[in-house]
Amino acid sequence: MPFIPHTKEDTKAMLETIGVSSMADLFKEIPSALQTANLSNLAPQLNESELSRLMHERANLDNHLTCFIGAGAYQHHIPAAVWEVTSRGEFLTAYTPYQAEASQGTLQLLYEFQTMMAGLMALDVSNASLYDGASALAEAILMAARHERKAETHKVLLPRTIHPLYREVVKAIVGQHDHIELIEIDFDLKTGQTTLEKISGDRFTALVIPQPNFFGVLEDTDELTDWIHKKNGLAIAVVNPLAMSLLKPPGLWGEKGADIACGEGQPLGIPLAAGGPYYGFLCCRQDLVRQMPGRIVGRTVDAEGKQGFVLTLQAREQHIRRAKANSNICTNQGLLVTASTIYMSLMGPEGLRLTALASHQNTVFLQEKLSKLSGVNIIFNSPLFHELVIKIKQPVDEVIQKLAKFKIQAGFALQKYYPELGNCLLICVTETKTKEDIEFFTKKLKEVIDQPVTTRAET
Amino acid sequence: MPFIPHTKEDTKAMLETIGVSSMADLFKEIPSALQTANLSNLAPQLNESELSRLMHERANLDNHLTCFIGAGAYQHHIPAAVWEVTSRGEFLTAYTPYQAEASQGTLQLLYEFQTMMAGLMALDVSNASLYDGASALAEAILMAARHERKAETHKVLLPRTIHPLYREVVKAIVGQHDHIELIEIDFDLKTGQTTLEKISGDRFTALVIPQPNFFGVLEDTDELTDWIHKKNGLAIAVVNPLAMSLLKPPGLWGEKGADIACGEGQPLGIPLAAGGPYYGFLCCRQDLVRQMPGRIVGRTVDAEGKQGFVLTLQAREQHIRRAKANSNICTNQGLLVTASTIYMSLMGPEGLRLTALASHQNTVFLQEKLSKLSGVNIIFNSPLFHELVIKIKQPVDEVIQKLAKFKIQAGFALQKYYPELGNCLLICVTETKTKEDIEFFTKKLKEVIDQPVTTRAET
Amino acid sequence: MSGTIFDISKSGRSAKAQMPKGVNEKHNIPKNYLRKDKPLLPEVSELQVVRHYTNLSRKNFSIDTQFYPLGSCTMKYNPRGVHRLAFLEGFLNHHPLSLDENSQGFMACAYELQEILKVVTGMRGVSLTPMAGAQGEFAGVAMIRAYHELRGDTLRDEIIVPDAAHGTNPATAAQCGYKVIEIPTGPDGNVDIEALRKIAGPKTAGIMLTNPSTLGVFDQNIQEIAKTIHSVGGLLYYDGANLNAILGKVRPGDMGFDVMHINLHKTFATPHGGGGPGGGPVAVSERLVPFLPTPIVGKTETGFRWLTKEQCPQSIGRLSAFMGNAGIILRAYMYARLLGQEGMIRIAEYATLNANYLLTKLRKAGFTPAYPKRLASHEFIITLKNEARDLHINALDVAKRLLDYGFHAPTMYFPLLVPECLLIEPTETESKEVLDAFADTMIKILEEAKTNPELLKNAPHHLPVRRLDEVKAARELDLVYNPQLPSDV
Amino acid sequence: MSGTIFDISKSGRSAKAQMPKGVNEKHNIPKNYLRKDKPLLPEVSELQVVRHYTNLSRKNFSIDTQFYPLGSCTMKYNPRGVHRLAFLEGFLNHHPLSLDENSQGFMACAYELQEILKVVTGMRGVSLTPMAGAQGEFAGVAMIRAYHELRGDTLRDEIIVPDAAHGTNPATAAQCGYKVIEIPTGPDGNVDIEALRKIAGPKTAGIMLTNPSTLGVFDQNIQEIAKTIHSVGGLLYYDGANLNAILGKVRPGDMGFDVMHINLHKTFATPHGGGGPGGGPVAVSERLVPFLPTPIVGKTETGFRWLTKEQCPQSIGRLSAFMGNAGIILRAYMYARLLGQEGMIRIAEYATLNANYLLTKLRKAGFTPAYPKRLASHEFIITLKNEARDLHINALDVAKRLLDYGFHAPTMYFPLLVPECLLIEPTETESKEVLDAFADTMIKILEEAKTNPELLKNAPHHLPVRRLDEVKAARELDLVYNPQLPSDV
Ligand SMILES: Cc1ncc(COP(=O)(O)O)c(C=O)c1O
Ligand SMILES: Cc1ncc(COP(=O)(O)O)c(C=O)c1O
Repeated sequence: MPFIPHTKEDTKAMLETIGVSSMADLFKEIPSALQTANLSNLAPQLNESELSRLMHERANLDNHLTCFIGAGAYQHHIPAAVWEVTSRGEFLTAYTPYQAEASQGTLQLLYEFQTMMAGLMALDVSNASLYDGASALAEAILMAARHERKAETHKVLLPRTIHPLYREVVKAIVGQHDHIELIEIDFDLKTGQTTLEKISGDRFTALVIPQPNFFGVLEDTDELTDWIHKKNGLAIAVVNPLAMSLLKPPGLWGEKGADIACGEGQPLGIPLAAGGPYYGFLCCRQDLVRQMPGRIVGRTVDAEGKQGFVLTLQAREQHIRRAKANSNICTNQGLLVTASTIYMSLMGPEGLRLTALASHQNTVFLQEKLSKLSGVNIIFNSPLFHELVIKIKQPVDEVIQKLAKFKIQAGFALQKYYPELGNCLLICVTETKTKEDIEFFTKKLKEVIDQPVTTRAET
Repeated sequence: MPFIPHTKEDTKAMLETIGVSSMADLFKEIPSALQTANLSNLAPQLNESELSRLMHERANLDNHLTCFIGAGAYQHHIPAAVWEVTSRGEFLTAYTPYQAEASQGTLQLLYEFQTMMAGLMALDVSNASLYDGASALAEAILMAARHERKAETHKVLLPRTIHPLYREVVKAIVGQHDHIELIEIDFDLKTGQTTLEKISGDRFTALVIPQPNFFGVLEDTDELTDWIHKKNGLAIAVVNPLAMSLLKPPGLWGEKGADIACGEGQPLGIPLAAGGPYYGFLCCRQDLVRQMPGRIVGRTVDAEGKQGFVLTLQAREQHIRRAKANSNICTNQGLLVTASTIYMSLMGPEGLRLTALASHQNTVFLQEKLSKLSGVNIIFNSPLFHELVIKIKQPVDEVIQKLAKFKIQAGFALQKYYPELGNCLLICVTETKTKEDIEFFTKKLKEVIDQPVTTRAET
Repeated sequence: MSGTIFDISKSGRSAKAQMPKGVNEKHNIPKNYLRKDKPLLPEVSELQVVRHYTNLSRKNFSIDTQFYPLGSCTMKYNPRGVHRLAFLEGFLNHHPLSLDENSQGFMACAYELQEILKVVTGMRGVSLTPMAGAQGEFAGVAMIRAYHELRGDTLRDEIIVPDAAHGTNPATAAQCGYKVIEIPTGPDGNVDIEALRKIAGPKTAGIMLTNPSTLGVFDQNIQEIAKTIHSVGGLLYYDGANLNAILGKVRPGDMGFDVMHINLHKTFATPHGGGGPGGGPVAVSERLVPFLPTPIVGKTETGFRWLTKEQCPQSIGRLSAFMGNAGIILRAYMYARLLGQEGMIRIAEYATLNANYLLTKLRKAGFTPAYPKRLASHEFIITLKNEARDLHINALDVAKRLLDYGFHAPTMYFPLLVPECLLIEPTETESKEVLDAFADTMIKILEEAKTNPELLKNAPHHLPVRRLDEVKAARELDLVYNPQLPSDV
Repeated sequence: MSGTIFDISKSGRSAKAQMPKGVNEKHNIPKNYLRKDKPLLPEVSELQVVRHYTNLSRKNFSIDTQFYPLGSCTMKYNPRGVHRLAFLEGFLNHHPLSLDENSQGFMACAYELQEILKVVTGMRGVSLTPMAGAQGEFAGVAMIRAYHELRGDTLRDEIIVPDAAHGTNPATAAQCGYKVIEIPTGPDGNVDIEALRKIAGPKTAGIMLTNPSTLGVFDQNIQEIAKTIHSVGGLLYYDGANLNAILGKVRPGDMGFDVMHINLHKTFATPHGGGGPGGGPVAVSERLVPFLPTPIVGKTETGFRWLTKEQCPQSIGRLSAFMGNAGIILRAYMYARLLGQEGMIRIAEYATLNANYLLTKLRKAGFTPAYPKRLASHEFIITLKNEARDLHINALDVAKRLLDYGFHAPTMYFPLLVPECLLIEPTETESKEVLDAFADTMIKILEEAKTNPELLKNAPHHLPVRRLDEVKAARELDLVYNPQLPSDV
């Protein structure tokens, strides 16, 4: 019985104290017809040693290819101190800080996190996390709709330059709300930027503005922000938080700044880890704070006037407001926020900026290399951050598979989500890649695209 | 300047406070002729990210062969909790517990360790560690010599069944003491056990008794202990501490029990790690405690009568007794002891015994398999613990090299240290090996020894 | 020494060994796209960071350091080996958009966890993607809705929720566009079945229940409830937060539930991390399988593969950009393997044993159980309404005083219907000795309440801070550090 | 909650997930070789172990949690990345008797560390095997002895050691069979050179020095000392414990030393682990190279290989079964790589800056430096003899009171020749703010000494225990837990 500390004598003594004669008696209020669980199909029990061997084998299957995939999850250097400290039992095995006095560690850290995120976004306030970037965007949209209290229906503009998987999530979540209409807007095939040209109508609840967008392209966020503000809608920024150390932050976009900023916290010290756990962040202007979903920590004083931290504005939340709550979220992604807070502290403003800049420079370096290859087209002519779209002549899926043989994960094939971008590959280069890595990529790509095209059956 | 927190302004302000105008001024008392250090030959600075990449490459060079080498360092399952807790900053980055009140964590843990080791050895007391098993044996011998105060010279019997590298260490350390003579004793080529037959002389300071011995063979420790006690010498046990959960412990050997027990703590939760850090342990009868080297922790009370722990009997140590100290040891292997204490707590008496027994059973399983191979001879007919000596027809070094190609580390070649054991291989099987591992080993060994003998030049 | 990280920040300082190297100031970004100011992030050395956050961590209670009987939260031991193995580099460096053939290790674990969850819940289909219980609820209710809609059964706009339910239940129903109909609890802690019969009808899309309920008792009428709801065409949602109480004993599928979530961070011992991450897989009966959220791991002859929209066209869709909290899925899988069948069966038994033992000890010592005639499930409620009336101390005071003695407080003031309540869940990984010590402390505190109530009123005394002013926090919002304002260092 | 692990042990309990499986009771071992009793080891659950030792750890001061200005111990930041990378499985699972071709990764690091240490010490040969400073000393003095013996110079039986020396110096000399001749320190903190001239002679095998000395000052006559010793045929041993003071500035080889050790756990920032492990590589000048202890890593065209007895026949031999504290060697190597040339040079500068800054602040506040006319090296001494005389508080009281304020105490009562001394070593990784806070606290304590001396006398007040009775500990030896005796739980 792993993890159960009872000796036989304990069990006996405890049953006696309770005044029953067997374990089964403890379940006697449960209709016996229901006590039918049969677990004999479960895989056999392993001890830690056996488990370790199994997991090593499995981890080795998902092995160490050089990763040029980005598309919403980015490989960056994570200082060892981040997870060493985050993994301390006191952070790792605490619950949500309901007993504030016994949770000052987590609470103060969350307050510091809120400060850092608000700072990065140049907005007034931040919550203490949501599940991930995609669901954070959904919550941001719901928040905008709540803000626009009087309206019966809400139109939200969702550019196609937003991560296609985020858009799927938004549809699944916001789609439950019949009074919110999601309207996709297109992008310019030359620039890769969102274009407002074809939009008709006048009243919009919000425009979602990505920076950088899914193609790695930088949007003209000033223009987009001012546009939606002129329509009396809210500007919802969905940004790579690391990039905000280098790029103009949402709070400073356009004349009045974006109203809400959200996104995926993963680039800030969270490992790729097969897709999660990551965390979503959400910041906004002060006057929107009561529309925010999720936990928020505030600074206060104790009975002796000493500084302390508590969960605050709980009247927005499900455990108080129940059906009227802003959101149903309860458990969030606290541990990831812990890691991110430590990460941001270690990197500081300069470390983040240099990481962003190095990633950008590496991407530009790859761009230069690839632009010299015949058969490779750099399709967008806009400034980029650390991702890049190329178009080749071969079926992209095949090229990806072939490069995998050289231990290169080449990138993300766009065709499935953007039929107009057939044979297009989205490549990401972060600061973790050396000049040699990039040159090796270029060389192998050239080799592969110089081969005659094969059919899928052969690979 | 990694790890230095000073800003330019700090440095300036601090120099001003001191009243000097430059860093160089701080060194002005040092003759300038000496200020010549030239470090330009140092390899270039790496950041943690670059270092991580380099170390991953290097770690992969020393890679994952299935390890059948024992010979003093043993691969066992180590519960993850052991090093997770041991690596907590409060254990990892504390100094020797000089300020007892600020070091109760380490001190209480050491007291618990002493209890566990004394318990395992069935002796009265334990110290808080020495460097490693080999140097612990040297200290044990010096301790025996100190105990025999009146004698001018000391004869210590050192069986050849003791680890040959331990014997080298003993020679290097004890060899500095001109008044101690080390006398090697031989072993029986049939049994692999120490034999007292050829010993002449009557007065001996001590006999060192291994259990199991270097060949994995079990010695008749009762007989050896009683023999040396009849000669009025001390019995010094050098044992595998894990084995003591299964085998008769030193304190119960013979009629009176061994007087001192020492050995290598590595099997108790310490990874192989290229040979260290491990730790040496040392236990003895109560009346020898003042001859012990190394730190010892005692339980006491605080000013309010509450239990607490301190370093005690410090008058044995160099910082008090200086030239008259029992030993020059200062820093010991505290962190390893921390890990071992947690390891022993997790395994408990039953876990240790099952680990020892499983290792034994696996070794016996291999023995049975190998005994059926033609060309393989099991050379000793004594009971064994978890190591085994075989003799083959091929040069052992070559066989080892060939098996390495199948990712098997086959064992330790005995010839270099035991010329009479040419073509003999010492193999260890711990509980970490599965039936399949052992069968694979057998199969590959058979393949290799069935090949025609090659000359070294070819391999 | 307890200032914020910003209080030790100084311009120009950094953790040098972490700085990217060889970066110059060259870039291709137009000037008006660039950031001009330096964001308010700390500028500190590596030692400062390690020391600051190490010391902060020491201000937390946690399972690794304390008994943490927080009802409804299942704060059991989180095996360290599981945490460590989830950090194997093969998993950590694995990009979620890798090719399936480069993801077989993770996918094997996820697939097997899907199968394990089917076995222990008695359900037919599982999706692991929801990232916490509440998202599992969302997925579940969305599936209920999709189910009715697909059948053209579109007039159902009500979800029934007991008054004892966790806040996420009504909140979820509302987020999915449903009206929430609250149903009362009877004096025995069971749902008022008569009331239910009256409420259930053609507008009923479903009911959300947990059983045993958050009142710590098993609803003996569950089969009757299921019949009632099913007979009006509604579906039953099982809130899996209390699964620990019945794991290996009773299966929600057998009770008649159609859909449920499992809180991996409770029943499957994944660490709660001071607020998350969690994991909220959903399990469903046959008829809801087509609606499961994606991605799901499928098994083919050549290996595991992701099933998404294409393969599951009726799916309610995707709830996270990638695969939910993949690392939590890994950990839950490992925990299940460490338990095996025997270990799994023992969970409910020992969790229930511990709860009933502690309940018995407290009752004998004079505490008032909320449902004195009932056995406890894996948790139980005591109400301090008598103490509040007679001694003028309340549940909050007792909770805060417990902290002084090194015990985390039980859940307070939830469920809402029991006045001055403490919801106590010891879990199966705590020893008899710990329960005895906790009971002794409760008795001691009761004694203090009589002889020296100020000790409770002013508690905690021995924590990093004294009792905190929550009203001020909400009135004078201070949510981010302002370098211009004085801070209490 | 602070009983020992044995106090929570109970027969029949265990951490089940750790138990080997499939073991039966079969064995080939004769009965009289077997153990019959169950050894006194704790029988506890995994959670009990994790909680017990986690909570124990919280009773320690450490660098990660506190300023730790323990003189002579160089308690600087231990980079976490280095610790983590030393745990890579390729290193951890590497058997020390592996083939050289399977050990190239570790050997490359060890070889490069040997080279780095040569550069920074100005020496010609290095052996990494000694496992701490004291074992390095042992190796060094054994080499001195081997050197003289090989030349037939066998009458030398004295080693000179300053009165300020660390205890390991005389202890080592004695362990190597030498008579220890103590030499006094002058009022300026330098070795009394006149006395030295008198003592040095044909019986002098060598002198053991550290420079800067444990008095925190650099001996300006070092060249003269070297000349004196060399001229009588003796050799100079450098105790590298204080290398942090001069790293990158001055090299022992250039000062005239023949042999030295380096404390990797001080200067090279490997964690001290609450007592170890350390690393004490020895570095030697040309003439001692043949005597270096083995193994050493050599470099050939085909890769790195171990050099042992066969290749180094004059070696003093082997000091550990395998390769000393290999993991510490790895860590020191990594630390050196993180520093590089620039970082290395900055060490001595900032360590010295911090020491002199703190000395200045304390002096200005009225504390008495032991050597008021001297600059501090990386550490310095204040003496509280005046305070002891006037206020009847001593160095111990101040040290214990510092603990109350969350600072680890400096080294007390060492070196022995300075009465009521505190040896203070801030190290380069501490910030000005920390030094200021420490100085302010010292000033506050001095104030308390005047106004409320009992606060100091009875300190510490806020630690897990009050002042401990060391006399009782030594008189009524209690070195192992006795389950028969009552324990304070
Ligand atoms: C009964 C109950 N239901 C639902 C939830 C929500 O689960 P989560 O916090 O994982 O979203 C909880 C968690 O506290 C709970 O206790
Ligand atoms: C001056 C001095 N010499 C020698 C030593 C001994 O070094 P170690 O503890 O590594 O054996 C020390 C350590 O405290 C020291 O400070």
